[in-house]
Amino acid sequence: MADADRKDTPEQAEFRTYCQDWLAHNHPGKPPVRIPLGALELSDPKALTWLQAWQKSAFDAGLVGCDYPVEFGGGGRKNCQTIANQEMQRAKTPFFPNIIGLGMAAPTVLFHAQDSVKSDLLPRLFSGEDIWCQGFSEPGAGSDLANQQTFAERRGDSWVINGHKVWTSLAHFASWMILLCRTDKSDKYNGLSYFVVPIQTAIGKGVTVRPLIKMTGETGFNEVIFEDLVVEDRYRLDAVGAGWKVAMTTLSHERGAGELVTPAAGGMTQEDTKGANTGSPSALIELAKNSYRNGKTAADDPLIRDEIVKMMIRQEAFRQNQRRALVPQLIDHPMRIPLQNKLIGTEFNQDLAEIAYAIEGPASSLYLNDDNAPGGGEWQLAYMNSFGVTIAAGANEVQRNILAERVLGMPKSK
Amino acid sequence: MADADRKDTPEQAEFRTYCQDWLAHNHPGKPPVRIPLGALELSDPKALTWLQAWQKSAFDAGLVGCDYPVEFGGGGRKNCQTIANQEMQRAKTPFFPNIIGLGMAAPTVLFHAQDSVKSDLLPRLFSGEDIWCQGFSEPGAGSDLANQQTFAERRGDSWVINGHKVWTSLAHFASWMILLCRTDKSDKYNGLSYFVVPIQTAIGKGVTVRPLIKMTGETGFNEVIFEDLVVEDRYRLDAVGAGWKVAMTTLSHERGAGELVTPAAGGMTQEDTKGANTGSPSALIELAKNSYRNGKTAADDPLIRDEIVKMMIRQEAFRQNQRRALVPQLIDHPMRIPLQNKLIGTEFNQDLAEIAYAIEGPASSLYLNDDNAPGGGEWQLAYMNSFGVTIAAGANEVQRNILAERVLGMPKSK
Amino acid sequence: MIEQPKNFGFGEDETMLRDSAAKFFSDHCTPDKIHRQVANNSNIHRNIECIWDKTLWQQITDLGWTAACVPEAAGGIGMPLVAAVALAEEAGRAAFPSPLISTFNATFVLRECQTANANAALAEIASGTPMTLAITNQRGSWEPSDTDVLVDNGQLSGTAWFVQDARKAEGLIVSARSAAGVGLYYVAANAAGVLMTADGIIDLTRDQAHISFSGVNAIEVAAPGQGEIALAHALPAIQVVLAADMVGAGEWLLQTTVEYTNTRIQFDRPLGFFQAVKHPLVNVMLDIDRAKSLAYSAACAIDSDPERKDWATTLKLAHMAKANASDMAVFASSRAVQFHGGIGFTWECYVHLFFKRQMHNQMLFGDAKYHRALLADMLIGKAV
Amino acid sequence: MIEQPKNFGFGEDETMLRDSAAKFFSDHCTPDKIHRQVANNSNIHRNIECIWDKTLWQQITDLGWTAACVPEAAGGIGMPLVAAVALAEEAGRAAFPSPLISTFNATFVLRECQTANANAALAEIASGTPMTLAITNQRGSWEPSDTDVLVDNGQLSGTAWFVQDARKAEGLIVSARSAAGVGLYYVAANAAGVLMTADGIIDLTRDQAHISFSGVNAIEVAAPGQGEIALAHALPAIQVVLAADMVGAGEWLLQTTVEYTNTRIQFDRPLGFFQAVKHPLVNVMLDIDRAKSLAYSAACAIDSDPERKDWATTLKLAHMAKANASDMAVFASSRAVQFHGGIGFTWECYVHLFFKRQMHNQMLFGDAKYHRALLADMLIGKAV
Repeated sequence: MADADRKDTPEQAEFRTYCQDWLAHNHPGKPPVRIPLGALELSDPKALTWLQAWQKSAFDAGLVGCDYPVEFGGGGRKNCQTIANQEMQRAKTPFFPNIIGLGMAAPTVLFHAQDSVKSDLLPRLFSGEDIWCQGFSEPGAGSDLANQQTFAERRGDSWVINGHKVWTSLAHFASWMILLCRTDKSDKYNGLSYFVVPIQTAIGKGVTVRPLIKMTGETGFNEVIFEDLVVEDRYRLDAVGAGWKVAMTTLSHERGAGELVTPAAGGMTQEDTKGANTGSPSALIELAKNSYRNGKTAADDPLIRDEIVKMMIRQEAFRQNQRRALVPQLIDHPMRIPLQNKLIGTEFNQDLAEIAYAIEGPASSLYLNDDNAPGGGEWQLAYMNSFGVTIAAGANEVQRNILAERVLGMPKSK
Repeated sequence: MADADRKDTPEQAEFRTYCQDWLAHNHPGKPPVRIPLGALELSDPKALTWLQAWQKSAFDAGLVGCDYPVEFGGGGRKNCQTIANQEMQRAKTPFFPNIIGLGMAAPTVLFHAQDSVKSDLLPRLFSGEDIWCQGFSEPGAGSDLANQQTFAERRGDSWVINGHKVWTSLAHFASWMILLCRTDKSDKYNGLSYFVVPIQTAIGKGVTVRPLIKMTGETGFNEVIFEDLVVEDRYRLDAVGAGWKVAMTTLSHERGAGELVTPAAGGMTQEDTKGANTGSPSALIELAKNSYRNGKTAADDPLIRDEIVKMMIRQEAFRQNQRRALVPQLIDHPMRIPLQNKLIGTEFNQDLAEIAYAIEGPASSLYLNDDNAPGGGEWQLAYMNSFGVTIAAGANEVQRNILAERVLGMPKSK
Repeated sequence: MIEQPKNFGFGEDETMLRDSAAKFFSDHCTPDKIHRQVANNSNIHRNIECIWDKTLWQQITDLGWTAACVPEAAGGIGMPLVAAVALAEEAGRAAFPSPLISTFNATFVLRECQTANANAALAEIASGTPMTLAITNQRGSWEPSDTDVLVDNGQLSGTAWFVQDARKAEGLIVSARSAAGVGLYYVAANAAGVLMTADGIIDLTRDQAHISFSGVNAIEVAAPGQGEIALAHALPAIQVVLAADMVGAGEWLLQTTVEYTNTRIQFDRPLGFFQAVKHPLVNVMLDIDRAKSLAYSAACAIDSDPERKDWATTLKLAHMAKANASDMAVFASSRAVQFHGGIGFTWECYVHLFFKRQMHNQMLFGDAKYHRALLADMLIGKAV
Repeated sequence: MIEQPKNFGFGEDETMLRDSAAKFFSDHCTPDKIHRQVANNSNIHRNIECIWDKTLWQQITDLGWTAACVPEAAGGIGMPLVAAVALAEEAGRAAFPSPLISTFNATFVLRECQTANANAALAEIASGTPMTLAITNQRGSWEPSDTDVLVDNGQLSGTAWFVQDARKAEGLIVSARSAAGVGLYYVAANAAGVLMTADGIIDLTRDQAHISFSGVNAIEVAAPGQGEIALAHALPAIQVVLAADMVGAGEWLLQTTVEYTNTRIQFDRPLGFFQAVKHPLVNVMLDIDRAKSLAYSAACAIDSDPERKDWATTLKLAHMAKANASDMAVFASSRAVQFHGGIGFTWECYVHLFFKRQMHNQMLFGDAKYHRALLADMLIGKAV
């Protein structure tokens, strides 16, 4: 992205300087506990609390929600979130813990909720005081998202919700959930409605959260069971039956194809987070220079070198794609690049982590609980976790359908 | 196959010795003209005539049709064709020109034609005096073979055929064609019937053969147009409406999954054929040792070396697959390996030839008409021709469906 | 060209042994049972455990599995390598947690030593003593000449790394260097001066450790200075048995994923309807069949050529088998998790047992790139 | 870090130039017209021809394409490299048979020479004289230091290989070695002692030759001994323009294949319904977008850094662009033929024009493996 941040508008330039100054004096410093690779891997409450404090300080300083209206807790600026994001990256800050809130809930609430709900919920969402989770996936509704069975039944001025959600990351920490569910069994797509529902305050009163354990041994995502949860009608987003349309707002922002840029910090290095730095080819080079395959330095193996370079090319191409996506005269279809991002990003991380096995040789057998594990065993953790994302939010097979159908105009596969 | 030819039955052992002796004295020697890689690439009549003479001498000696009944021109032996094939390979003989006759027409005629037709047609098929072609593909019936539009209409004791066949290899040399066509428009599969029809004698009398030019610039396959061609009913194979069943006999033998082993010679080396030797990784090694990439010997490039070794592994695995396919206690599904062969073989040749481009560097730009072309430009010719086979006879996409559905028991994709 | 049987040497005995193994595992060692046994604690930072069922071990000893490839002269059954391959394939298909593969590997090395001490160790194996090899250095070298252990008049000092099933083994076969070259030594796992440090590994069906030796009295099992060559002669068998384990595990992953995608409905169709699912699974099948045929042919080559007259062919086929099986193992595991969707990503789904075993298998005794590089030098000639 | 414009430097002028080029090709240079022109004779053993439309060349000269990247000081328009990239992309999309790319390459080299002689040659280019580079030896080396041509007091002797569009060019820029090092020389294509031997190449939209020089009088265009460095400085631009050509051709292959598979019915459905067709075509799109973004960024880096303050970034991006585009070119071509089915395999289908141009493009000035190996040395450090 390094290139795209040149030639700012006056407002952007002024704001950039402000961010730089603020970050110079308000970087949270090193965390007291190990911070995982991303918010979805959060399982240690201490890590969460520390990250929430960081998000709040950034929000108070105006670096979160910059482009949102002032009346809903935003900064009221124009195209400035991207500036804040760039500077936070450059300052190597920690990430924000409320990733689902910022990336999916906020834009959906902004575009589809009534104003009183916006002003009630968005400020604490931006500050990270409220963590949000996403109630989309169900046992029978994975890639086939519209196959929702969770049912909301109207009772006067409120709704009674029953059903079963799975793979809900962060539910064990969440105050609120964005919920897609069914209000009409007779119509697959037009029978869906969209709500924001309380979780923490409703536990034991219609909401049960059960942790699921990943193949990595980590917790982090959950089953959420609704039994007669009562929700006020004001928490419905958009019309009854418009749930699918609202969900598209959520998903387009998740795919980085939405109108609003998601507030995103990050860039903190491995040493600083006491955790992994497994997201980049340069980390792989580092690993290769310090690992042995069959007694020889892995970084000298021509096949390993070629694998790493392939990843560096993909990384640079991804950056330059994002840069090009902002130049109208250089893109023929507005969704062509944005709709690629989820696919490319998740497969990039999977392929990157897989190369670490070849680099580490027999030491690739070692895990986080072994002091001799190269890179602390984080590469193996990252490889296994990478499947969480190639599967989730519309498996990548579905992403390819979407690209073929929406961008290339090929016939629907279903 | 080198291993599989051990531990013969007594009949096999005796026949093997006979083949070895005969080949020692009757090898046709070097051809007077360039011989292409395979029969389907035949375009020079001189090459054809020379190859027909070779096939006839092998037939007269009993090396062709060994396992077919004596009354139809066969050898009446048991599992001896594979012995003859092995010895002809070892003796580095030319291939047989009547490949479609031997590989597809012969078994189909044997299992489905009336005896008089068998004794009329099979001897000259085995001897190569009659070249055969296959009339399956149509403009609208490629991978979807059952979508035949060519129509045979009953007129008393004969049939009148109208329609349009494409990609028919060898039609310009063929005396006979195996023809799949429609006799009932109301039923896609049960509306098909199967005939053997004359080509050469019928040209101008209901048959027109037009050459198609391949992307390589070669001729070799054709369009065949039928306009009121009259065919006697005795040339119908099996019942009216049983065409699809009969076609399966043809295709299973084409895929190497049939009851009868196809008579196949070959093994002649590049120098001897004055033509290409582009079918093997060892030829690729030869090329790499004599080619330069960016000024350096290609065989020293670690990436090239790895590519070549991958192909050698695939080659050896293919051999050992064939060996294992004959051992009942080592295969769980009888079709699992035979149905893989077309897929594996054609993609092997494609990938093999593609590597040659990397090996040859800028000299990969040179074609058959350039004296400086490494390997005579045959690798580039082979690469382009490889698409003919990954597309033909059920594109490899269809082959994968067949394997998934028949062997793995997955749901049909159509 | 050495004569080889068409059937790879899978005669009645070998086939019967394989079928009985398959039955044994379906009776006593189903995935759910193993999962309850080795995956009962999902905590990453749990104590490093070594969980296995010793009674099962006793039973397979009684069935003669450990004795199968021990020469008759040393009190074994003297079956060909394909017998061990058949057992390893079934063990892989069951993700069997046991020192079986390690004990086979020790067997293959001891068989090459041709000494009274080696035969004594083989006799122990035949009677059911689990053993393993301690022949790898900290840099993960698979070369027989590389060891960090030194020997000085009969006493071992130094550390061996990446020792498989170390805490299940009662006997260790250690490679150690002296002026005479690399030798091979037998050490009881509980001998004085042996310090075993368990590794925290991902594979739940194995244990692994690094073992330091401080002045440990050892019995030399190979003729002085002949250890390196004995190891070199045993490596192809070791590679082939690992390939067979991967083939078995790969087949389980394939069949289980096919069953899941045939029943899981999305978009009103079974997942298996979609070519994006079905074609990759076909590719997995192609890879498995290649690896299987190569493993059988390599084992058969070893069995058919006891004097190593055509050793180059044996080496070639063994390298090919391990290279192909390793790539298959990674691919089959990755597709199994992907096509199982969310459920395949959970601890409760058995897929991760096989995924983790395969990722361990694929690197053990060299991954695919390593073996292909050796093949390149053999088949193309060393690069200048 | 050098400042770069967000839009890669695609300002109004560059965009207008690109759009006018697109219109020009759709008006004057459609695939059917090109096919009739360069593919009218399919005979493999036909005489080696050099077919191109000189009137089109005159028109694009009048449109200022050859002058676009010639510095104003030398009578050109002095547009940035992205202008040439835009033109090359459209030329590739049209499989345009012309010496345009070769003349660009000559331009990039001459621009680096900074001599009166070089400027004179540039002026000729600006006014429409097609030129090409003769800088490659028989072993196909792309290193500026490698040439088989020697120079002895102003006279060239030796042979240059793989000269692109040789028989269309009127001027040759030749690299030749003397005691002073590698120099660059201008020679008229028809000068005495120049013997051009046409190569029989597969690409129907180009011509190629090897050229032998026997005592040919030549004008030195680079300062003595500075030819090698001038070539080195021009290589990134050359690689990027080739990448752009591949991007354009790749896009044509993608769109044409999508259209075909959307209309071709098999199994009662358009081919494009099947994921076995759809997903590979999506992968082609991903590859094209990567190559495109990398090509633009590399061109922009060159334009933004005339003093080569951050030359390493320029080199990196140019290698990445060529590597990525070369792999894409092979993949896009292969899928286009495969998914066109039988018809795509025929001479009459236009796909082969682009297939053959792409296979030629991908190796020109180094294939993907070559550029990745250079990147490895840059980004990882040389292997010991």
